[in-house]
Amino acid sequence: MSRSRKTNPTAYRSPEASAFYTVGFILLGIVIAAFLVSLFWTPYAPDATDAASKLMAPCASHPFGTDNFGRDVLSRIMAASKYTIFISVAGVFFALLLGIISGIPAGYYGGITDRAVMLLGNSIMCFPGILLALVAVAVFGASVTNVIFALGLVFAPTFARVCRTGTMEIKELDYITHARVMGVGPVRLMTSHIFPNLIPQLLPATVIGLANMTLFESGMSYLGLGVQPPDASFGKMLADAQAYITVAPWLIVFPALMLIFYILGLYFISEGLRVTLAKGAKR
Amino acid sequence: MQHSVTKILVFATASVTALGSLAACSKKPDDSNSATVGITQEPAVFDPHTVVAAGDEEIIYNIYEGLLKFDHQGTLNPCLATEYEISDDASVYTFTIREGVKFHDGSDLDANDVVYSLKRAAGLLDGQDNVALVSELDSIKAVDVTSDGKVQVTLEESNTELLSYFTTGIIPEGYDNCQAAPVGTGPFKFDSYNPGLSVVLVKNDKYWQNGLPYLDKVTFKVCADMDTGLTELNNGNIDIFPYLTADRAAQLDPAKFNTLSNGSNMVQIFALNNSVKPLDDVRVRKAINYAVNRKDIISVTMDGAGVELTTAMSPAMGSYYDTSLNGTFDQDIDKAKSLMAEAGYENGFDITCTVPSSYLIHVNTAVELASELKAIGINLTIEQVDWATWLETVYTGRQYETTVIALTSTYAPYDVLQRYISDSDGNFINYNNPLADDLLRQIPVTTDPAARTELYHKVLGLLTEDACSVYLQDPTTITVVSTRLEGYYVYPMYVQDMSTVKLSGN
Amino acid sequence: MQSKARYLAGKIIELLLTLLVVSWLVFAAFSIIPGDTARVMLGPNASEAQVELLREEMGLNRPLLSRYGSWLLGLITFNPGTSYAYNVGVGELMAQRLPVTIGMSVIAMIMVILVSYPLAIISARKPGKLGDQICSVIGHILFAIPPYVASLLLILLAGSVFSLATVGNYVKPSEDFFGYVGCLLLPSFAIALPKIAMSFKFLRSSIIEQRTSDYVRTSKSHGLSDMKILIRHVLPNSNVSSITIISIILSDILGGSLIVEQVFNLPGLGRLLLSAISRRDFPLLSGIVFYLAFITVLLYFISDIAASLADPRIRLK
Amino acid sequence: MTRHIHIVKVHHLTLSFPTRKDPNPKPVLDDVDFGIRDGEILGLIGNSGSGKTMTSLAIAGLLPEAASISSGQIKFAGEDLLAMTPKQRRAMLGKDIGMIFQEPSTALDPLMTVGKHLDEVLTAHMESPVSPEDRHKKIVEMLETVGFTDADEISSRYPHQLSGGQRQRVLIAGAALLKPRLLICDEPTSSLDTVTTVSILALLKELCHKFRMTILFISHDLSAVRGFCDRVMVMRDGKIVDKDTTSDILNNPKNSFTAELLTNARLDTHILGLKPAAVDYSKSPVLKAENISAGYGKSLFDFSKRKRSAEKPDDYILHDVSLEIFPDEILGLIGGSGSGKTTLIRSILGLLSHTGTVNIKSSSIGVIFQDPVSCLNPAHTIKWHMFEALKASRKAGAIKSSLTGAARKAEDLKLITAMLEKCGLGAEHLMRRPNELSGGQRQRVAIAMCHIQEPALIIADEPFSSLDASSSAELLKLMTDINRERHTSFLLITHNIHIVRQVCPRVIVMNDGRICEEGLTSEVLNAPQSECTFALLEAERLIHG
Repeated sequence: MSRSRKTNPTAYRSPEASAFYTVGFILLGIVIAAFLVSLFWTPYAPDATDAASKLMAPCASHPFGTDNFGRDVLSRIMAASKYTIFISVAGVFFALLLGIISGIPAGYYGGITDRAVMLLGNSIMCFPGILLALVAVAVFGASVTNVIFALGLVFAPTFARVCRTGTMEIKELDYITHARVMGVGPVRLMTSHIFPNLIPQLLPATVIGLANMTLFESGMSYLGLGVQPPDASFGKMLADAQAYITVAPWLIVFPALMLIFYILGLYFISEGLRVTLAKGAKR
Repeated sequence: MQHSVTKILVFATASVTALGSLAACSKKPDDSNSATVGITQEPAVFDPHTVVAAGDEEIIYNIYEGLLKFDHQGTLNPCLATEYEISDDASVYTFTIREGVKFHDGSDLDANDVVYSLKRAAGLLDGQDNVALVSELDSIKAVDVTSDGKVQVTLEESNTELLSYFTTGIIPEGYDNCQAAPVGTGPFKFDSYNPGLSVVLVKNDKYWQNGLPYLDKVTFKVCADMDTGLTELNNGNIDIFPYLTADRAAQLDPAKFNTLSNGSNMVQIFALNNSVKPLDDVRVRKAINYAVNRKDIISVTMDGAGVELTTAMSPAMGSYYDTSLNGTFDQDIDKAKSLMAEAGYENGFDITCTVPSSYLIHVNTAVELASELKAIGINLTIEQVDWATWLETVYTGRQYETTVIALTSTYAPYDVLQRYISDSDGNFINYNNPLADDLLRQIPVTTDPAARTELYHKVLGLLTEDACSVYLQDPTTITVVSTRLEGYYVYPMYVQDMSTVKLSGN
Repeated sequence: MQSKARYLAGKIIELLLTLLVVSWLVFAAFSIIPGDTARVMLGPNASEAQVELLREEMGLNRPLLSRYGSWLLGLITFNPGTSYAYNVGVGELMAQRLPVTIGMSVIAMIMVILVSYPLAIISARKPGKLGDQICSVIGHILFAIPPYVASLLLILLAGSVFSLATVGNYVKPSEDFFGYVGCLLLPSFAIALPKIAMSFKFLRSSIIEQRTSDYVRTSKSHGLSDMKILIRHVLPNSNVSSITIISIILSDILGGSLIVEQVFNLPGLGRLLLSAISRRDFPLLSGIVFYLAFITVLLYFISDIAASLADPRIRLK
Repeated sequence: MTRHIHIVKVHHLTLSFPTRKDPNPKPVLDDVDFGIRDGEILGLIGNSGSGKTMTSLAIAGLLPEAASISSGQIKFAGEDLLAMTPKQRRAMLGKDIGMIFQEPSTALDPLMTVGKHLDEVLTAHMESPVSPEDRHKKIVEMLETVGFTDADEISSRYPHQLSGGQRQRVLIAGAALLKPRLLICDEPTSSLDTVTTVSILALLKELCHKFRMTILFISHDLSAVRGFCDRVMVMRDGKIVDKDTTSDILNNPKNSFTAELLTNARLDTHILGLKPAAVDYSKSPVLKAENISAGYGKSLFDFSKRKRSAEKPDDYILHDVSLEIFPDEILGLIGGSGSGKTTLIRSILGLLSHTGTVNIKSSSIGVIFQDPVSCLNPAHTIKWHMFEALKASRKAGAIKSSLTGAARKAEDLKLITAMLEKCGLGAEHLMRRPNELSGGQRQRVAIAMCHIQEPALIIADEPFSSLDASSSAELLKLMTDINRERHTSFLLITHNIHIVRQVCPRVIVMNDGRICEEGLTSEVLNAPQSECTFALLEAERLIHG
């Protein structure tokens, strides 16, 4: 415990973590750049069809080729990144919100509150993979909003668990006891004493959640239960491309690459965060 | 330790590869006297009178036969009836029943079976409350056996157009278990149904047409969609796959597969609900018609394999089709724009297109339409719904703005057009023109063929003039048949006739 | 002994409670669905009287609670009603499809264990060395490839490079068991890939953690060989922590197979589920959803019990 | 085997951790040269990072893979250890060289019974097959030797079913099972409480004589070698800086570093002259707790257990405890681990449900906890902490303020700065976060937070246990200052008798959930009446002198 150390532990970088961050941010950056540019400009309108130039291989005018409608694949990929990013961010936000408002009180109060929240969470987690999201969308109809709510619901228990376990650990710590003895009320304890200390645990979980959410979303779009045409999404583009797997492989390669870039980028960043936080905790 | 661990790894990898090669050798050439047909719709109904979906019709065409039967050229031929007579006022139809025909259960076909079947279809049996199972046969008043063993059908009013509905399947008298155990007189007998997988039919040895069928067994295998069908074809799991698009068919090895095509006699329609704003304005509807490029739609959805339509009938209908209407709505964006402006929509409007998600061609058409309509400022949002919802909200409920669908029909021209009568059940576009109603009502009671043709032309002219919807194309049916088979004919209807199919060279 | 029995009893109560909540969730989801089931079944041409008749027959007019009761009873007796679309019992339909889904899951799980264990053991021997780093990077990449994308790539690879027919040639286990296993290999592999990565990553770090633990040091000071320490201490301890992960992986595999079946056109539960979704076949849909959840709950239950058997500490908690 | 004077001889050993980037790093062991005489107990003392553990690992042959010995020799009974193959060295471990480690809680495989652990040692070094019965007999015998009366039952237990002291005994049994000639003990007692420490040391000494073993005893704490080691070596930065008999090292150190270590370890010299406030026992007490009994709650669904606990008060940790704290008083509370001290204060603070009554003559009680790492919220700055304390006490109505808004905020800030200043922390600490402060500073912040609420009583639960001697002394000075100036009472829980002697006029001794002795410090400590007080004092005396 030296007095001179002023660095925040989360700012500590190991070479391993920096490698993860560098690769992660480059991969993620490609997708985010595509998204940002697509807000203002795409080479062609993403859903403008052109029967005359369909299924063109990559060339100067269409660097990533065209699909069976003659739509520019590059433009569509750029437009698709918008949905991928939007759905994952909105879905994770919703899941986080649910997770936090259920997980912290469950961990804090324990007892019946905890039992009830965990029972509900476990029950939701008992639906394997994307089953619950598929069913929810099947029941309420396929739309971007429904996908976000369905995936948010599916992912909420994960965050609730993180919050609950974290809260259970933190509430036993002396500074919480101290605050309780000082007379701080439970709501304030949970919001400003406990919650800020959960952030280091929630951060990697959130990043991983973004990646997993994208996996699920693209899977649902692949099955036709996600983003609806003519809007582009990576999953739907891949599903449509399957018919042309031998004649037009570029229809698979580019969306698949972008999708993998996004997920992989997030994984690497979360891995970096994990290393950093572990090192930070050790110090 | 490292050594032994490496060994485990090598073993693990080796066992995975060994199993992998098993997968490769499981495929062997098929030389049995059977054929597998790929279908994309789950078969659900095997009752010839309650069948609704075209996909079910495909299969049961081989199990049941009617008094009459279409051939692949669309000609109506005698089948279980050897001949028929229509009274002058077209209100009484009399059929002579073929002799020597046996049902799959071994019983002989007689007039009573026909009477039972027709009554059942027309809802005339006790306890049916007069609700026709086959709605077109609702107009039948009575079915009787005449003294000389013929079957006499009496109608409530004259109808010259009813003949093609006597293709309705005939089942044994009193039989009511067609759903679970279909019994008919067709070339194939029902063997088994594995939900979600396949329907198996076997040869009817006692089929009344000598020498037919050739095959011992026909399997209808459910493929999730056209693309799985394509891969299954490539893998040799199925021999016949109908309803491919041209570009997909082109991917197949021509040495292994023959590609057959035929007009489908379908009318693909971009249906506009005539009773919602702004589609109630004929100028808007015309503008949309002018904005659409039918050639591009055919190119995108069918890879060019389709016939452009400007009116409610396919040119395959021969003389009933009015060739003078060709080219009425060739794409003309300027004209479309000025029509929009005239109607007060120079800035366009937003509109929704509700399409059944299970039909890729319609979804794709909607995608192309959305892109084309942007040119005149119309912002088309696509809403995909499942088939059941589509039927409920669009077709029956008529709660929609636009949709894309294909209207199938038999070869009866009246079948094609009667839906445009304003109070018809099938008038889901809410077309309402008293003049057209009047003309359409005259058709069944007009016995002179030339006058009837004239009436048809007038109706088609009216529909085009009112631009009641956007008629897009008659998509060509492309069927791919393995070269190990021959004798397959593409029907202009939604059926698979397997009776004439045989192994090549036999 | 008594604590073990009490632990088991507690777990069983938890299992039943979870199943009850799962059944509520499923039933609630399918009770608030828009659309008239009877109308959907009969199609557009049916009269209102016919629809009403069917509604009565199907018990759709009964109060919610009584419908839930009979539905739950059906589930418990493995007779959860009749599919609207197929007119066949839901149980029978699922039994037909189960071999594909279960077979794929089992094969995928075997692959995960066969590949990830040896790799993790080798990787964890020299953490940070080149071999370990290559394995880890490949692991991360595999982790990021969605199973259906992996399937597409595998189909492309198998078809173009090895000219293997991979799609849709399903063989029933009763006809040809090896053919059955063979046709499920590639799809299982596609599902297994990311899970191999996941299990590798977990096992590797768990083994590394165990290897540096104090009791391994104790065993070393007792003069035990590395191999003995690995087999007697490191692996059993990392297995205890892997049991939970393995049950999660199994559940993920089950979920993943639902999509991959679609890509490979295999007649499994996933395709049944999708067709039930597209045809709004709710008895079938609710049956599949409940039983899949049931299998998962059971998996978690078994893994809890297994963990408690393997780890003496859990029984006392 | 022939007997040598030195069982282990380390010749000029130099050891480092070279990496690719830095092939010649600063050596971890620099020219270490010493011998361990056969049959002696040699102490090896040094701060963490001084290389004492590396030395022992080098002898045992358990060095990390990255370590590289650049020069030197290690001889064990005349044989060159470094020339041996790994297999030969492994054969010696457990048989000729035994080892025990610091953390008994994790040093046993949680999935294995005690018997299996010991059996492993036997089977690993078996030359000819021995029947399981014989092995079991040997194991039970050994367990009895290390002090288990129910050895047969212990051998079938899992590690989690044992206490820390018991685990350490099991580890000793494992290490001594084959009667090795050398036993290396790496801080074997530093995670145990004083009473247990004394008994473990006694056991080691006994074994040393019984099996004629040599012991290398490693510790960071110079006082621990008192009365245990024959000779002591002191290490610093990889070098041996001092080497002498124990009494010489402890009583007149020749080396300046040794002397420094020695003074640092002795708190008593730092705290002479601290004076607490005078107490008037006629005043009414600040806190009056009567008949407190408490236990830990059972889970909600565990009906069976709950019923039983109602019937069996034995489940309680605290039995019928009553105490009073008077104004201005610093009340000392001592007792071994598990005696219920922490449960008592949790009950007093209302954090635990209990029976009996607690009357507090104050709007708030302040608390200072043992662990300076977790006593402050790592997510927030010191300023936030102070404001939070101020806000909480305002809410409780302890401090009234007429000001509002920005003015009040400025006023508060002034108050906070002054309070921190008083506790020895400058204004520059305001914006720091807890992890940027040292342990002593954090405890000061904790005191400041208590203090700003102006409580009549502050409960301090072992506030010194993780601080070094000088920080402890400063903290203690601050506490007595507050006590004198603000008339704040303290309940001071500690195991350090010196502190109690110095600052507490009155002391309470707890054992097994009950108060076993209570009275004026001078009387209780000088003439203990109860056995547990006596044991406690005796252990303290042995360890800390």
